[in-house]
Amino acid sequence: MIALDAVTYTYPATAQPALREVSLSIPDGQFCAVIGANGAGKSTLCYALSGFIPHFFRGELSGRIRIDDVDTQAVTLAELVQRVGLVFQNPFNQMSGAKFTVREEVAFGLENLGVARAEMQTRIARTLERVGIADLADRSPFALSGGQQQRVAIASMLAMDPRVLVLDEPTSQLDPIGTREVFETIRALIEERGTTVVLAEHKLEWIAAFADRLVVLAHGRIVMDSSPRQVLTAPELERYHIGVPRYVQAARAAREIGLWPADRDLPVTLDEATEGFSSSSSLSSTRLDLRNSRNSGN
Amino acid sequence: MLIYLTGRSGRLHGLNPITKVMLTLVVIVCGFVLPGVWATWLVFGSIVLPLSLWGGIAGPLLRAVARITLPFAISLFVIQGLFFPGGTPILSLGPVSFKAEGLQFALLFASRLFLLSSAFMLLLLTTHPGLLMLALVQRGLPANLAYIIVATLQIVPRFQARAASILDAQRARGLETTGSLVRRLRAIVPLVGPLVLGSLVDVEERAIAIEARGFSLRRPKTSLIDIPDSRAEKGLRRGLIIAPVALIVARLAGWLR
Amino acid sequence: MDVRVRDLGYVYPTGVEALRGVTLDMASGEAVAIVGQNGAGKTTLVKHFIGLLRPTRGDVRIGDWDTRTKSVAQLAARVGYVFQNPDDQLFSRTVGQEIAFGPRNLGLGESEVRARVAAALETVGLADQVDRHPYDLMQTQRKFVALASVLALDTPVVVLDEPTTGQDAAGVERIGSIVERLQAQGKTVIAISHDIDFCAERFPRVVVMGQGRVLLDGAAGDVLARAEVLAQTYVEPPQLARLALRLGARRAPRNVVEFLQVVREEVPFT
Amino acid sequence: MSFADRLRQDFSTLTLVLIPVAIAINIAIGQLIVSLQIPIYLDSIGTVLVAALAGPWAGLATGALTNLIWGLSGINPAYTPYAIVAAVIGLLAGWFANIGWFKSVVKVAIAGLITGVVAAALSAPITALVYGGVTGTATDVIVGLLQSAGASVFGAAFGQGLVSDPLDKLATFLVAWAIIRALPMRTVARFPRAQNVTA
Repeated sequence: MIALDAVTYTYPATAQPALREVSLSIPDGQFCAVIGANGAGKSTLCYALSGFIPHFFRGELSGRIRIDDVDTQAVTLAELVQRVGLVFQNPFNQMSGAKFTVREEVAFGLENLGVARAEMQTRIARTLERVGIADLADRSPFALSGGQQQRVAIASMLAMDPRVLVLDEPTSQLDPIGTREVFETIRALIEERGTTVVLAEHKLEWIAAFADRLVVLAHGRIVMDSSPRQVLTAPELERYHIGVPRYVQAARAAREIGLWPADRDLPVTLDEATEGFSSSSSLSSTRLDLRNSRNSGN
Repeated sequence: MLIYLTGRSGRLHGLNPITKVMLTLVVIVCGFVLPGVWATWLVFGSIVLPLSLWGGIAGPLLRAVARITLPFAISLFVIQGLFFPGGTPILSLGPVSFKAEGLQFALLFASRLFLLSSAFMLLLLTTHPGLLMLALVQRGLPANLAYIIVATLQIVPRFQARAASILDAQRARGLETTGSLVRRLRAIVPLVGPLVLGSLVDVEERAIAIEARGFSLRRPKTSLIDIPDSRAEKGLRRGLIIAPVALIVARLAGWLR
Repeated sequence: MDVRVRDLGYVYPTGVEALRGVTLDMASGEAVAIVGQNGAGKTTLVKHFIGLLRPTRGDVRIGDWDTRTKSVAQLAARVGYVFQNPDDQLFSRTVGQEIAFGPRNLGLGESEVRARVAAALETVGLADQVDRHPYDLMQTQRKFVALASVLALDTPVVVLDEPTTGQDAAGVERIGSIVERLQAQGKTVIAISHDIDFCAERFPRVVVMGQGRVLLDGAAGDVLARAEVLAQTYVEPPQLARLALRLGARRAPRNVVEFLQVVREEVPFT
Repeated sequence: MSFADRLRQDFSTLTLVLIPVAIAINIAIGQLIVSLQIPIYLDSIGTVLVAALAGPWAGLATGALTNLIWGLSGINPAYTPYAIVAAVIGLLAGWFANIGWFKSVVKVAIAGLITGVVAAALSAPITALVYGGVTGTATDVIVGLLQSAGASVFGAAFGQGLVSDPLDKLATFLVAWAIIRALPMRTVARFPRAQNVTA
């Protein structure tokens, strides 16, 4: 359970707050995505949730941030890391530099926590398996691709067994394969362990397919907070410069000319779009195509 | 940036790093305490060379040692051979002459350098630095110090890779990096600048990354890797302490001249 | 300016054969997107355009110049290359100085340099940041500084390596309009990108590379419909194309307007 | 503030991440200068940077570890015996920063010259005892000249150091100072002794 209560935060030596009156409550096991233009406060929110604000960045914080009823300002950063894991954009900068193999890299956090060796070995094996990089265990973390490194970063956090995982644009520097790897890892994680996930992202297509909830930030404020479907199909989305999913754009334009049923919800995923467009089609051959191609894509 | 050689069989790799550190220190102490050129070569021939053969690294070791000591040796023989204070001339070259004492002095120091670097190389070529640091931490070296050393060893190759991308990026903006000295000097700032600035700015994010992994938790750390240490090795190390101590005592007492 | 690549082969000193006979012609006023998985040879190919790599076999011509006979600094007057990571080039204390670096290297006069800096900053929307420290900007803004520093060279050929990485919708939109503007000015614009939606929407021509070869080359609408070939190099058709293809279309629409057209023409409705 | 607290503050996580970068800068620029055949070392820029940003003790650690790493990495183990000199350079640079000498270019230059003289004095016995008075570089000619003029091995080594070290440390301090000026304020402000380098 994460609870932000009227959080306003200003970085040192800046005039404008980066977060303004942000109140947000995320129940256990929810996958909450955060979108917003660059500079809207996504990273700041991620740092606030993981305790780096105010502990590392200092600056001025008002309001309260609680993780499972622990006030993040009342405990040290070191205590918080056992509750909240943080993954961010740059895969390279997340490698500790203290280790020579992926296995040891994942162990780094566990060693700091003082986990016993046998327990460590079990956790590492399990985590590497879950994230799908068991075959990389003996490679150098620095010899991997960005997508692989990002999964090592995620594994390093998961091994520490946090109840909350915060990810700040983890796929922005990755290619489509790397992006898919990261999203599938997150999905598996939520299904298997009920981890609470907060994800800042630009890739609307993926958010639509995976997230439970979508929060929109603009100028440090929460301006929308609802299901991905409701947010992504809302007319006011355009105001916040985060783009509109292509399927929504296409269906909206199609509705104008009668190609999309007026009473049908706008689609946010490929499947919904396919279904909607083919429902207004008369040819059964199209439906047949649809059934055949159903298993490809997402 | 690792000169550690893997894939070479040989029991030397499997020894506890502390044993090898002590071995290196013993060799160095012996080389400097024992008088005369003969002693340094005796120590090399009786300890370093056999061990490097046993460890299967004699070739790389000799190459590395030659690379390190050659510039010094040349300087020593030329400078000290020619300009050593006083001494007996044995070969005249115009206004200057090689002197016997100078050449002896040069030979002694060149030999010591050779021994010193070969002892270091014996350790470095057969000991993974990660394991070495871990072993030292387990014997009381502050973990933060070990972190700094290991992190440095990983950053230097990354620096080299980034330097190559920076070189490409600046040349693509019309920077000339070859030609006259002035031109090359002018290229230093655009080439070194992004490397230094970028890596210093990155420090913040990298600090966040290790903090998020509990780096500054103040509790006893554990270790994934277990370093084997046999009873025999423990005994060997005790023996290794005795040798240099005995030598130093002997030297101070004036038994060795 | 025309870029002509003839049977280009390149083997890295490590022995990796990155290009296995690439032939391509790109003309003035053309905007070409190069797509393909990592390691397909995209970056290796475009590095030849500015002489950072020299052909193992075949040749590359930029206008009437054979790249083998020109230095990188000379080629920089004809080819502007925007690298993926802006931090590989930033070293100045202000955005303005950073952008002036390239034009000064070309030996331009101070007033001309100032004019070019101002114009480039205007184009990327950072005119009000000219005196800021580049590192006080966000990484996505630094990417625009790097882009501006190359635009200021005013080269007839512009190469963009992953220009949209990390950008938000507004940033992607701006880069797209810069591409179209450069194209309208008669420049040859070549981009490498994993952002396939961006490629479809902004680049009339798409080249698909895989394992050092050109797998497909042609109009975006035709190339991006070939899902089975794209899959060989781990590229998915753009979102609207995927939808259209599922609905039975044979062409890949590049944007919403084309999508509606394709649906009306190729998918029968009541 | 107690000395232990001061140390804890100086050696923040940020400093611990900074030091490896600084050592890498020392090594990278040191190697570059060697390859360009320029007759100075410039291999302690990172040390001076750390000393100015994180205090004399962090500077001391950076200097000492740099020379250790030269050896551990196998790039140039011959530098390792000079670890003491490198440590003192870091210490002195930190002290000069503490008394406010990193706020004007003139004082930075003087601090560099003084540090250079100290470095020469400390290097000489090591050069004499470990390396027989030579450094394996072009400046060894000076050693030869001084010895032929009657200087001892130690005296000649010191003389050689006096010719190269003050100039080298002057350049080193100035480059480090220029780097700090070139850093964004936001980054500088994060370090424990930021007030030593900001007006």
